[in-house]
Amino acid sequence: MLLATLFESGISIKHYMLLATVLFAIGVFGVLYRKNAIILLMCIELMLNAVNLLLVAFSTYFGKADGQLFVFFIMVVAAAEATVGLSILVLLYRNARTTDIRLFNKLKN
Amino acid sequence: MSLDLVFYLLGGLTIGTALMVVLSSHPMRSVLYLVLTFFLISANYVLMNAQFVAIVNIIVYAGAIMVLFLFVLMLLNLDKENGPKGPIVMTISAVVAAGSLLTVVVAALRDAVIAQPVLPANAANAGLVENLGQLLFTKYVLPFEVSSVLFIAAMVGAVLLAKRDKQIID
Amino acid sequence: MGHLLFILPICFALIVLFVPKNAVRIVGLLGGLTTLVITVGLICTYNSANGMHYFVKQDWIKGFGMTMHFGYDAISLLLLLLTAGLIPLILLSNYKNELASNRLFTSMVFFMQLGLTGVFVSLDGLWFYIFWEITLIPIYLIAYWFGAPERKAALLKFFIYTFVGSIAMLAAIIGLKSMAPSFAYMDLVNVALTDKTVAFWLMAGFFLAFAVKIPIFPFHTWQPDTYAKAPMAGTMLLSAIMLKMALYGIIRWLLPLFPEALETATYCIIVLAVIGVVYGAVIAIKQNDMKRLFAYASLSHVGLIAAGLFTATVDAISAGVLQMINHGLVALGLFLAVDVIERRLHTRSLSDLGGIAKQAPKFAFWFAALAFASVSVPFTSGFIGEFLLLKGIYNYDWIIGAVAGTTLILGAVYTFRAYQLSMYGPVNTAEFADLHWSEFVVFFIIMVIIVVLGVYPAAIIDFVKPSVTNLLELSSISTSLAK
Amino acid sequence: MDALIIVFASGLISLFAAFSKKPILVLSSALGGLLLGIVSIIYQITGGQSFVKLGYDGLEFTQASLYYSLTILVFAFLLIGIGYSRFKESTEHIGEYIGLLLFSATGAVIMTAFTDMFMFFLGLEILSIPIYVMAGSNKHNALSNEASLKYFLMGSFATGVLLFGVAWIYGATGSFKVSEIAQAIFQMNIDNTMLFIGILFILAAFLFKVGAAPFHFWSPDVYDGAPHVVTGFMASVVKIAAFSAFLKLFHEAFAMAHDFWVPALSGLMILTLFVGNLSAIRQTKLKRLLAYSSITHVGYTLLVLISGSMTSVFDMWFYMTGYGFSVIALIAIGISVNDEEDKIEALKGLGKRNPLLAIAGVIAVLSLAGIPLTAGFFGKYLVLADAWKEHSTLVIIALVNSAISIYYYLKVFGAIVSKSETEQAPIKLSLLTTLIIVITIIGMIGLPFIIPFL
Repeated sequence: MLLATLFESGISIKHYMLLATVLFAIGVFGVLYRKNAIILLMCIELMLNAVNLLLVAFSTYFGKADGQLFVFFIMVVAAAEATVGLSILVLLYRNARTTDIRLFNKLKN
Repeated sequence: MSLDLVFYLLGGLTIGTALMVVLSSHPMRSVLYLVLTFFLISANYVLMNAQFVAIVNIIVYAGAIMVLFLFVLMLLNLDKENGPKGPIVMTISAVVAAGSLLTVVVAALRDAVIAQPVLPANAANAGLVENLGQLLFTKYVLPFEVSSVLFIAAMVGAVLLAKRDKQIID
Repeated sequence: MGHLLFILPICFALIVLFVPKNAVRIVGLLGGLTTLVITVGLICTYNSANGMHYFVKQDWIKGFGMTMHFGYDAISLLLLLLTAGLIPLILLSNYKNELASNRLFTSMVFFMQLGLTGVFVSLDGLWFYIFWEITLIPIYLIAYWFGAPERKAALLKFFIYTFVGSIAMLAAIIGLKSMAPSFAYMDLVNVALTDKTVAFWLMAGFFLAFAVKIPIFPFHTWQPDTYAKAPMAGTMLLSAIMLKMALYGIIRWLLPLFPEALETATYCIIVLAVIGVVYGAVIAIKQNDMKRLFAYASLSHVGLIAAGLFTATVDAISAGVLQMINHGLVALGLFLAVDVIERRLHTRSLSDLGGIAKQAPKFAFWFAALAFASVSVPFTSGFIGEFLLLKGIYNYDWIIGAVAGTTLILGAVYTFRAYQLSMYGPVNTAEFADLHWSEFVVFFIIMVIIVVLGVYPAAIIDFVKPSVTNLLELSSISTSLAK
Repeated sequence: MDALIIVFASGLISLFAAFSKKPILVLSSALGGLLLGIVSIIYQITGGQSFVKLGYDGLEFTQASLYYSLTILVFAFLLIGIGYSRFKESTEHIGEYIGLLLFSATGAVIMTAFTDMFMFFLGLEILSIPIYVMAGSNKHNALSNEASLKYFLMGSFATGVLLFGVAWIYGATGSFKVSEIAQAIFQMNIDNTMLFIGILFILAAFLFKVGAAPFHFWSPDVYDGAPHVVTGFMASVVKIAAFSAFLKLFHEAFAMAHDFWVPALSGLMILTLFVGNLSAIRQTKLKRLLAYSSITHVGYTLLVLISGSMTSVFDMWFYMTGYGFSVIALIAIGISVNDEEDKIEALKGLGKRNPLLAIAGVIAVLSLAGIPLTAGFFGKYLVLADAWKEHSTLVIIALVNSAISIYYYLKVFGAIVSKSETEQAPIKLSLLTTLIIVITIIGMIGLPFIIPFL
């Protein structure tokens, strides 16, 4: 149990909150910045991981396991979302030969 | 304090790789950086004594989900694509949006008061497999079962979308 | 028996949709007359001593304060009679038209009757609003389906104007209800409006809805276009009955509910109404289109009634009720006269007409009679009504009264100008068949009633006076509550 | 809980029934399952006990959630029935289509009954993921694919934002349970910034999911591109489920932080109303108009969240149920008219082609516009009347907007009642569609009259 005392050392929960927020912001930035749908999907995964990190940090801090259980369900959902998202992309690619979201704007007019 | 150092090292690396996911122009590199990010996040979990989550994170995320991504990338031959060349306005607005999100949250966190934990006796064991398994199959068994609905829906959906119809082959 | 007022129109509106085409006319007339008989029956059994007579009085949705309160007093009864009487006349006046044998048209007229009846018997704020809104749909559809070719813009304007007005009223009703236990009429009347600004805005909400529909001067711009573009039956419904809804609303709701707030606003409102009286009359003089001319004339006449009602005296309000009935009859007759001309000559512009009197003497006689009724010569019902209204306004403020008095002269000018240009002068039109029996019957009935009421106006005035007195007592109760 | 299991099971059965290559079998198993579910819910509403007892307290079927579930199942029933004529055309996938819609309905039912974030989150995803797929179910249509991608990206982004919010709430209160969160907020210092961050993120995700401004931009495209039935599903079932869930979160969990989120939501409500209305005015396509009008209706419904009176659960239910019936009626008309470009103009002459459709259309439009005696009017009345005491300015703004909206509803109304220039073939309706349209008409007219019996 060498590391269980993490929060009693100089590192506080706030450090992890900060780290998770930065990761989340990077994910959001990626969603807004990138135009390739696959990378967008990856950025969303990054956001979910930031959430996981935050939850695990709180869970350890409170000494309650339900935060970590929630993380499992987030993983479940992330896997399901990834499956569906990728199959949507495959479908799109088959019809349009691209995954660049800028080219999907026929509905706008 | 060595623990501090470990944290700062891991944290810095995580942020760095995450940034590379977003910034690298090559989709394949993005995927690999993302895998690396997941490994580093898992290391953070270990640091927080959440070993089981750490392992699952590697298996599910780095192992399964990212392989799926790689697979699709290779399947669609997308690894040639260059980075984003959107208008500069878009880039700036993306930076501003994400930056302001970060600033707002961080500013708010500066004087956040966190509820003091009421640590039960076995707090240190919270993240162990035994403890988690116990909870998952007793208290949280219904969400566990309900997530099967989610999976079957996702499976059916993926089959529906990705399956080639007969008409196209003809 | 009161329930039949709702049941009959619904039944006939539905029955008419399924009868064979050549029976539609008869079934329509039959339906109108049955309701008329019921209404007359209600009037005969009405006893003014009992005040408000509720025929439905029960809670509907308790938690939300919605009640089912329907009832009538003498004022409601007279307007019900007007509705029930004019609906068969409107159907009859279109008897010769193809319109009368149209199932949808007849059905819509009955839906219209349902809505109007509902407005006149609702003693619950929300139901009043509901029926008020419902009347919009059939009149819109009648004008949309059977109106002049370029009707859409005018109709849109009409719908949006009136809808905005009624939305304001809905806001006011909701606002008023938030201070009362339920929507029931007596509960709303008993609300103590201590805050003057709130009272003013609630009053303004109601007023806007009524002002658009009457219409009072600055809110009238939808009216001439809509009247001109609607089919004749639609115009008749609009001017003869529908705008009475708003006048009735003033008597039943605005005066008893907001006496305090009205004290400050009455002067402005009366001035606006009288501006409408003069403005409508002056514009009418210059019109070439007969339908527009009578539309403006209607604006002028109704403005006078509205001004009179706002003086809130027993005499003026009783005279207002009399004048409402008179205006309904006269407007119906005049628009029918225009329609008679338009059906035969396919024009209604005064510059194209002339000499009809020589070709159709019977028509010329009845039209002249109506013209006299319209300018309120003695022994027509308009005479005593307008006289009492003007007297009421004069007592309120003699300058306004004097200005409003010019309507008598101006009214004569535009009415006889229209009559002269169309009936006399050189014959410059093709053949003009004289009146069809159905048209004759309509003119005859209208004139008989007008003359009877002109000779014996007390029949109406004595009938409504107790109810009007009751109403004004309510108004003073809520004034004292506010203090 | 019975209904939940029944609906999920009937989804599975429909999937397997498709192997028989008999579409009617799939349909009857789906509709049969839904009917059974409806019956079991009615049984519970009238005082019956659930046959399945739950050991887990994360899911609790209160009277309110039973009502919401009832509406959801009825709407799913109607939509699957209407969509059958379309699904039938590709027998290969009919099992998947109907199965996915039933799974989605399962998620919606979970959303009405959760009491902790686990079930809330899972329900939300079970609701959304099949709809992402269904939006693209018109596989060879580029627009449908595009709608699917847009909906998916927006939806999963919103999920990320939502989870971030949930994590902060967990951090601030130490719990995932609605009641414990409320308890913790009640006890804590009111200026807890972590809590505020959490609420803010959840609010943003919520606005994304229901399509309120300024996060509405995806909804017109998605509504437009998705097949009719899926559009109907998004506008009715998904919205009801989302609103019932967020109503619970904001009125139970975050009720004590009321002062924080009400001003934000009020501003957004005004924005939503104006954006929805002013954009709707220019639309010429039925589904796009429906999308913008749904944005406007979201605006009115936000007022329920803001006002937070004793009856808001009921108001919301009533409003969304009335709204859903009108949307389903219009969707049924869109499918029956079957216009290539989905133009509003194509509704001309509907009275001649099929009087029943025309009547349903007229009533639906009137109900959406909030003209009296339709469910739409009473719904709007309930919402506005409850908000009047504390937020009379917002009520007046809402009323101004309903006056603006009359303009474009009148356009649809005018199209339905006018004659078409060209002669068009009459529309033949199948027995099932006729039945469904009659049910929607009864729903739109009759809903207010059942209130006294509730």
